[in-house]
Amino acid sequence: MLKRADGRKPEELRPITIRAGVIEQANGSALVQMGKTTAVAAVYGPKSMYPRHLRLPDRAVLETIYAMVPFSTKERVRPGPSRRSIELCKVIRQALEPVIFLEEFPKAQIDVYIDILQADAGTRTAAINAASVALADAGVPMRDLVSAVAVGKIDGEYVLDLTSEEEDLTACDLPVAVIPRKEQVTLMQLDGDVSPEDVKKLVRLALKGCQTIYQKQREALKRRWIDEGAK
Amino acid sequence: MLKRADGRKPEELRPITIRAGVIEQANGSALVQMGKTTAVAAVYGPKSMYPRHLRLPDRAVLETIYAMVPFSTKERVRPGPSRRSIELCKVIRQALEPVIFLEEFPKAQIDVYIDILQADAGTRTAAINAASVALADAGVPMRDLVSAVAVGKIDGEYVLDLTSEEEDLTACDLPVAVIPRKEQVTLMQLDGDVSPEDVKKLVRLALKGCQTIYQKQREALKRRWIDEGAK
Amino acid sequence: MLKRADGRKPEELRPITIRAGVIEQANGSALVQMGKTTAVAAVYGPKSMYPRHLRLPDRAVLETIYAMVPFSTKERVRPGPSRRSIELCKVIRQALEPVIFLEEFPKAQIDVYIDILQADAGTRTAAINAASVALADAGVPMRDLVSAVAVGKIDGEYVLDLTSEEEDLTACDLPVAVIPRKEQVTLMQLDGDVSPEDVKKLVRLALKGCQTIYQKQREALKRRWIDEGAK
Amino acid sequence: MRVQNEYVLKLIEKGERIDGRALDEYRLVQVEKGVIQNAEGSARVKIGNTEVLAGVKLAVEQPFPDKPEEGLLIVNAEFSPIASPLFETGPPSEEAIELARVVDRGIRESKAIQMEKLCIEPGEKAWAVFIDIHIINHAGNLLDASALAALAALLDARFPGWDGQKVDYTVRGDKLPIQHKPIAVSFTKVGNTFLLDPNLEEESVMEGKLIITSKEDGNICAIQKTGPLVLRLEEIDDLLGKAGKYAEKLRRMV
Amino acid sequence: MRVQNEYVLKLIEKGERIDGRALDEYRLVQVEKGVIQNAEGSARVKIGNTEVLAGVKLAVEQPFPDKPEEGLLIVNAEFSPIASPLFETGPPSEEAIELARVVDRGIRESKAIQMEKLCIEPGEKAWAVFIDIHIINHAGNLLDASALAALAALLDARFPGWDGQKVDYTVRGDKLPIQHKPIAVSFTKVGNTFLLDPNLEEESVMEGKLIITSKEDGNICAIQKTGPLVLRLEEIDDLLGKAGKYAEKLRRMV
Amino acid sequence: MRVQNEYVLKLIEKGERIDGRALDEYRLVQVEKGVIQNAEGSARVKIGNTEVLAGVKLAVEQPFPDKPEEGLLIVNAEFSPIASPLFETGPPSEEAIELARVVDRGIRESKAIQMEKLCIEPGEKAWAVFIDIHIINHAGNLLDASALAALAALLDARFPGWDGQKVDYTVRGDKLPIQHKPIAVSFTKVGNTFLLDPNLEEESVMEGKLIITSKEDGNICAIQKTGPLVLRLEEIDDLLGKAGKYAEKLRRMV
Repeated sequence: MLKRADGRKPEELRPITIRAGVIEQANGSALVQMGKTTAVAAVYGPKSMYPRHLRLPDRAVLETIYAMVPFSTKERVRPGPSRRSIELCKVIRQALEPVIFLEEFPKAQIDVYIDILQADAGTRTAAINAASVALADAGVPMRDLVSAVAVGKIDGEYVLDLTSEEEDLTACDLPVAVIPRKEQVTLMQLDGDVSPEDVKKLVRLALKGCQTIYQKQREALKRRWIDEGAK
Repeated sequence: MLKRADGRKPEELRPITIRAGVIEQANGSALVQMGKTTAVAAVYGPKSMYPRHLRLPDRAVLETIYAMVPFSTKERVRPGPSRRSIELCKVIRQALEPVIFLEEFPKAQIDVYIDILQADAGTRTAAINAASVALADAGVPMRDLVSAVAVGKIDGEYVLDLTSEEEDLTACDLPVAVIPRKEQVTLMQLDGDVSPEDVKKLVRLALKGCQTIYQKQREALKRRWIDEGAK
Repeated sequence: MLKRADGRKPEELRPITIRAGVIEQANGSALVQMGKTTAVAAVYGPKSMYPRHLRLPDRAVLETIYAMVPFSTKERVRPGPSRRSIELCKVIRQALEPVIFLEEFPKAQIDVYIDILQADAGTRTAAINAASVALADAGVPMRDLVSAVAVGKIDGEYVLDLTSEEEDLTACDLPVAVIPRKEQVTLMQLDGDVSPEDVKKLVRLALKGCQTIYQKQREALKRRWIDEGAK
Repeated sequence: MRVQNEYVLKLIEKGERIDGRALDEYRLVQVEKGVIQNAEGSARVKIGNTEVLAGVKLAVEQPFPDKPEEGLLIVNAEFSPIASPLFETGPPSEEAIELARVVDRGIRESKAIQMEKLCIEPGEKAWAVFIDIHIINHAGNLLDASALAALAALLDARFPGWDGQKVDYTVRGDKLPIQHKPIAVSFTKVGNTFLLDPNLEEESVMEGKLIITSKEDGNICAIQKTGPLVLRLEEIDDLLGKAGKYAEKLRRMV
Repeated sequence: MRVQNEYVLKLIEKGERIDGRALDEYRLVQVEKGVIQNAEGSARVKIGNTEVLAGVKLAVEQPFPDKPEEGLLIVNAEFSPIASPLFETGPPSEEAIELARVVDRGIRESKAIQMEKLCIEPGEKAWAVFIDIHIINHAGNLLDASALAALAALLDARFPGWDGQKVDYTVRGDKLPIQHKPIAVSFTKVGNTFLLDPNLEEESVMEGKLIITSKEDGNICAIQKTGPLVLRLEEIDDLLGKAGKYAEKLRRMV
Repeated sequence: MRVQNEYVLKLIEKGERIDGRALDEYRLVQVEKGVIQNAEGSARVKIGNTEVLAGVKLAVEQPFPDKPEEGLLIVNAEFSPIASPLFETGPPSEEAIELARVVDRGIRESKAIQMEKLCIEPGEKAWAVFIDIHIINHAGNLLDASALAALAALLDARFPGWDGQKVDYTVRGDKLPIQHKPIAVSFTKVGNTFLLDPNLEEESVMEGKLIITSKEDGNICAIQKTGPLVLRLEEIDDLLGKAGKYAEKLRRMV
């Protein structure tokens, strides 16, 4: 069996911490730590959309902004959007859209902002996990949460939740987001060079990992509601 | 008599190809090849102008966007507007405006986009030739077409339709656009060092070249209408 | 007593020239020279504010744009806003706001543009002096003028109206703007390393300098009104 | 529009399409190489009325510090406003950036170009390969057309001259070291049906796409799910199984 | 809102505050260092519900031509839209730029960092110190929190490795040469009263602030008047006299 | 406005102008050199109430690869919002860019500057000449005033010091090698009439301009037709014949 640098088993997640309600000013928020990767998400809305001509008559517009804090990586990240972050905003948005009842808020907008405070691979999946809890924390009506994790293949073995060291070794990097209860995939990207059979197995491994993350997300929300109730 | 590198006589145009209706999505379009220079133009409109506060109460606004494709030149062109392309957008627009019945479309806008796919001198004049045919192809009401060509003076001789090799040799580069039937000039620029007499003769040479181009433009439109009629 | 390179006494201003009404197109304007520093200010407005959604229901919006002309300094300044100029626009605006009866012009805007034609330290204070005269020249109702000057401490002595040579020697650079009649401070910034006592004394020195500048500002406006009357 | 949309949807439910094609049938695909003389390599791809131009330009630049012995690959796409009333002037849209990055990943991850052969002087000088994708007419399925055009332009490309000081673009030297041919196939979901090569009407009613880029050996080198689509595991399995077959058909065109 | 504002104003007139604090009392101040592993130094500062993160990154760059024997200092602030409904995406606002520049001046003018010790090779190579300030939650008094976080992150920072060619960010070497601890205290004027550490409600009714940054020896290294505030000489004298005392309290936290 | 416009038009039809000038008469032209001390060369040009400042700055830069033995010329114009209610803040407008480029072409094509004398070390170092045009008051005919100011500033300019390493801007050395004096004259068409030096009222009713830049020997080095003007051949012939004469009058001013 593959020995991972951090001592994990191939199908083991990194230590994961999820907290809901971390930003008092936001309508909903969450902090997600997966190993050394830290994402914080804040939701503002639903609220009236401006400028008016961008409003949709039959649903809310979901806006997702993903950004890396300058000191989140070894080499300082220059502030401002990059081609990479523009693509990530799009795939993250499209990973979340399927679970939100956007049609309940015609002409409105819902803003989800996600900052990566520390990056050690898997920032888009941590972002999705945080955004999904923040949306629930904001009381936005949803079919289910979305849970996400990246998987890969190292030395012929399928491994869950890659670190950035492992990203240099893997035959592929496959981030996946799912709607856990329905087992539907809402984000799927792949970089690498692997067989279709590998991909099939990896997606299933990711789904398994997502189920664990899903439990952590729900526990975080439960803690938040109990805390709130206690106030 | 001057021997030109491509074997042309001084007063001879480069081989010219004009096709109307090359972009199915556009209201009108045209492709113009003059030697190795290739311009493609597309017209969208007349259509309602936005934002509203830019609308003119008594006429349509003509917008012309000239852009060089990154691989159109030997050194790759960086995408996005340059100071040169901003100036060209302006002179091209003002070369076309005099022939368009803009007053027939108050509050409207007409967009003319021109991409230079391959550049071997004379891109602004090829752009005007293409734009003018595209406007006619779109059914925009016009007084006449506009035809354009650049002229120069090499080894004391007046030469028509410069290549980029010839641009390095000429005493001046004089692009001219005309309304062929009225013999009126709508674009005239000059770089160089020549006598007023030279300029007078060169403008006449350009006008002569434009009359030939004008025939090619009309033939292209005729072919297009026949093709359409045949459908 | 400190010998200053230009022969001034420590508490002496540089030669100062103020002229009102220097830009015919503007509603009000002024040119201020303090030594080799030259600022020119123009006021446009009060006028209706656009875009409409930025209008304030109960007062006018004051806009101040400070810019250095490319050839104003030894090293050419690149055109366009810098972080420094963005900060200066803000502090200059907030130095002027307290004297303007903005509440007399609800929904309006007043634009104050200031160009530094030549820079030898003290550009923000020269800018304020020019802007204040330009506002008065435009007939904008004001409680009083605003007068400004920078002070410093060289070789233990307090000095008024620093040059850029002196900026390299001073223990601190303290630009101050005041409402002269009420002796109220509307701009105060400090760079340096000095005791609180130093600052107290320096502010008083600045105030004294401002009173002199105030007289020059009023004289300039008087000349302007007499000239106008004479027309 | 709405009536038209419902008609398109109903047809597809029955396994039919408005232009009479089978669900897994491409429109006429045409590939023409060497269409731009100033480019080191170029290709025009038409799929039905969709028309895309790709150009390859080479320049000498400093390698990235983390890959001192490799060349550089830069893929850029411009959705020129000539091509569609949907496109606007200005910096590349989210869609154009996503398209360029998916094409880039297919080429990069498949190791289509032998990047180490582009190195001139380790850490100092290497060939930078710029692939620019320019849309001429947008009649649906831009991604498949763009990826195909990019590959065809690479296969057409030849090195310019290099004398150790500057590039001589009048010289047309050796071919680029291309060792693989990644092909992208977009599976487009409309209702509960997946189809290939959607036209504009079909794209206007789709849920989204699963784009799968594969190599000659059937291996997969890039995947992108795009649009607010959801996918069941069996659907993914099914599409993964089919991608190679359709890719092979397109590969024969270049 | 207006009713709330008048209530806040009336309380302050009486020397009271809506959260029960004394006029010169800070909310709970918490400083935590070393919170970001990829930064060379970092700190989280909370003042009440206001939360700010500062990170220090080091890189090797060419010194400025006019200071060939010194390192470089670059302070940048981003008002992330996660932190407040008042913040927007896009380039730094006027407020964010002013905040960063006031923090910068406090550090630079106090000579907090021994800049000449950052020089590696005069005129050629020196350490550039990037301090990035990232707002997590905006509940008032961002400036004091940001300046404190920046100082704490500097005190936490250690040099990465440098082999003469490139930086090795896996190494954690010596501490940065920090010799002074500049602390910013914002005196906020509401009506005719000056108070410390305003919350959001108080900021919404304030005239403006006088920000005074001072060193351990009581010397003042930066001042900024912000907002359409006017100040009488006696008010300035009074605040100058008090700044050092309040700064000392905050200084003990880092 | 409209009534005013018709009045201006009718007068011009009769060969008269609202300010009493002849059609080919300039307003008072004033040229003052050496007005900005920090510039290597500078000039203020007033034509009536129109006021333009031009400044020349020199720096040492790498020559363009295609002209390794020549200096560099960069002409830039800013239509400062101080100068007119028509001007806005922000990047240079289409009009400002066109003006700068027409002025640039007049200087470049006439070989006014001996560019090869600006070379310091072929391919490595050469003087870059920055000409910045700054509008102070816009009362019509900006182009003629700007071109004149640019030329006057060039004639005023002197090299700063250069020790092989850096520029010393305190030194005022030799004059720039200026060998020609290109002068731009704008022929403005109002109705069927061409006039010189239009004021703002005349520009508001004009069809456009033909700008002709000529040298001392009468040769033409730049032409620009601007505005939705059309020109007949006889009109062009006529203006080409006259440009040199009017240019000569202006040339005597610098």
